[in-house]
Amino acid sequence: MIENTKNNIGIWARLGAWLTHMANPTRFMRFADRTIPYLAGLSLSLFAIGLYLGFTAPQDYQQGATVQIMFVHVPSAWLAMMCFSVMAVSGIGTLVWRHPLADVSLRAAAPIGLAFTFLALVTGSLWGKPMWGAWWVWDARLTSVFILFLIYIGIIALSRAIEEPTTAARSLSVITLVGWIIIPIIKFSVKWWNTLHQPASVSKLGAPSMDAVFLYPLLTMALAFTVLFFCLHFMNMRNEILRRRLRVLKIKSGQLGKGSAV
Amino acid sequence: MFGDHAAYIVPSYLISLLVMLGLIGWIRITYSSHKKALKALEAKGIKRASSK
Amino acid sequence: MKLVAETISVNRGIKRVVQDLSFEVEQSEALIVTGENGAGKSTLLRAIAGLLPLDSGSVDLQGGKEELLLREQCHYLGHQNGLKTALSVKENLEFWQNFSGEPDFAIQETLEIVGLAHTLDLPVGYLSTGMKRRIAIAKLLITRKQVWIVDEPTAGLDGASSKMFIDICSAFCDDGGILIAATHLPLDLKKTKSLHVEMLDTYADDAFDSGLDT
Amino acid sequence: MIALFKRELLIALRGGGGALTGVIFFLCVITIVPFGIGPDLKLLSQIGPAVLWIGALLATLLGLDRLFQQDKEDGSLDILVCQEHALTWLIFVKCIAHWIVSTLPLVIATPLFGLMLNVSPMGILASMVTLFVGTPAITFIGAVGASVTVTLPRGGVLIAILVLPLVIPVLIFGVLSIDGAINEPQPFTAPFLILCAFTLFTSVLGPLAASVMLRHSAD
Repeated sequence: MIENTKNNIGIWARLGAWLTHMANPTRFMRFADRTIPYLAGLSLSLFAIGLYLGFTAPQDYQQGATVQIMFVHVPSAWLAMMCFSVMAVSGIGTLVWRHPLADVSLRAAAPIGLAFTFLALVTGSLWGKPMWGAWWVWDARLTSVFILFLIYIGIIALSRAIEEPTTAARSLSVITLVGWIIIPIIKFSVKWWNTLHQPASVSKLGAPSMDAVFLYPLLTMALAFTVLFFCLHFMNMRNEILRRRLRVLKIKSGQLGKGSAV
Repeated sequence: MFGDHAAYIVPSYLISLLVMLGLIGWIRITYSSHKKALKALEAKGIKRASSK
Repeated sequence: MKLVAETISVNRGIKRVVQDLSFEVEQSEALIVTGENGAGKSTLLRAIAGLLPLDSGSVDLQGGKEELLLREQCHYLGHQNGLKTALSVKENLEFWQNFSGEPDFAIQETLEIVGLAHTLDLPVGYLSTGMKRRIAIAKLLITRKQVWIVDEPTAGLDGASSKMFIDICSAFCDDGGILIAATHLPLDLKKTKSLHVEMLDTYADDAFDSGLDT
Repeated sequence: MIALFKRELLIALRGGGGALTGVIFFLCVITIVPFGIGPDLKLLSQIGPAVLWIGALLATLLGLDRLFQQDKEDGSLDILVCQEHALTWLIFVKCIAHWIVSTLPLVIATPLFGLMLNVSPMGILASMVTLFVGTPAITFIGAVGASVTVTLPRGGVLIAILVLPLVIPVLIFGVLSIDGAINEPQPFTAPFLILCAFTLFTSVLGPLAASVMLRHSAD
């Protein structure tokens, strides 16, 4: 028992030390340069496996072939929420630890999250048409994910509007943390409102209510999406760091007056 | 292959592919344009503090 | 009681304005901050008043009230007056008297000191720029604070009013107050120190700029 | 704090129109709806409560950008934030004052507009109660938006983008509980209690988040 806690502290301490180590953007850039190819490769192979498993899966007796859409829809929705949570953690990183990369991480994640939320909405709509007979239903899950979509847009608009980096970092963190409240709402909306959308079927990991023929491809695809997200996130963080450098250099060289943004 | 629902399944995979490719493309283009801009500034003699 | 700043650094946006600055201001002493436009006098004063975060270092009021922060023990008078044009002079001053710390002078009395006793019930919107500034100066007197931080306090004031302000300041310092002022006016006080703020050519976003020292 | 509360009310009353703009805007929204969907009284009475809520929501959002902007412009904000009073508490008081001046008149005017939309007496009563309980949440959430955009010259539009998604749950539960009050099988208590909880929750979270933002918003 004691040893166990010791071990835990060790892990947290090591994680903390690593995060401090990464506080230097150049060091992070090097780390990202090294990891991105591996992440890309891993994601690609997971996609290959997931797609193969998915396309060879039999038809669902209720939903027919449309169950195929699930393999892109569910992972997109998962990423939409995970990305926002990554942003919220980054927000805490900015407000509490003032980690220089936390703000970079938050800004870099926002467009990716927006893209996947969009995907979740569109594929959901394509799935909903044959299942419910309508492109869009104002049920709880759809509506709350749509709200998430709007929040992403708001955050991106805000990040473009505020120019001064420290103010912007603080504003974005505060808004992201306040907006995070939507995540539990999305999660429990199906339970609370009891609407059309089917309840989560993978959540009970011990005894999934889903057949293994659908579960394995779904999990593989979810993993592939997750790895892809981190790959894209690192790539976009690299962009954000470069943008910051460019901004500093331009201000120094006098090409950029106050009032114009890079 | 997908039965009567191909009209819904194919577009959903297509649009996923498009969005992801678009995202990757956008990130890569931004990356190279930032790199280029940094190089151009360096060529003009404006250097980062560390590379003094 | 003295105000001690230890190796403070302050940024404005990504530009570094103050780098590792240390100074001390004793009781009854005035610190006059000078420097050219844009050198960062206002930024420094705002940072001391706790309105901007310090990038490093600390500012403390030694021997002040233990339970209060420095920013709670000082009057800050910036470029704006902090007056509501829709309210009368009396309402404005009454509000600040009730809201910020322990009352000192009575409102009527302070208005007499700044020579505007007749404006008591006028809305602030009716007053001229110089008169508004004098009301803002009166605001320093209505509650008792140990430290005054004033930024270009005499902007918009005529000669006589500036003279009046100097008298108010010297009375405050004689009474044991600490004054920090950014002004080009020769403040004729007993104990003054001056601090010249130089324009720096350093940038604070070094986390994104300097990177590793390779 | 009472001094601050009195000052806020006084400024709003002196400024004139502050309270009335909201009500007039509310009236505009209510009047436009029958033009849009036709003067079918039955349909109107059905969607009436929802229209009342949407109108009130938009009218509440209307004045939010001024919550801190005015204080920022005349320098009061600088002095307000460095007092010994807790900033969170101060923002809470400002929100309440703002709500009393700009939203309470809407709640009081609701019966009149409800009659125009042919809402049943029970519906009107329910609308008033839910608006009274729910709209403070909009102001509290709006305070976060206002604090974030206080440094921006044209923050008004941005506030709407930031705040609108967050207040949608308030709207949903508000309309749900009115629905529960009018139509028998639907429950009234459950959504109404959630609405109350939401207001209480935001009354803490909103000022807290706004205070984090305002502490060093100065530049």
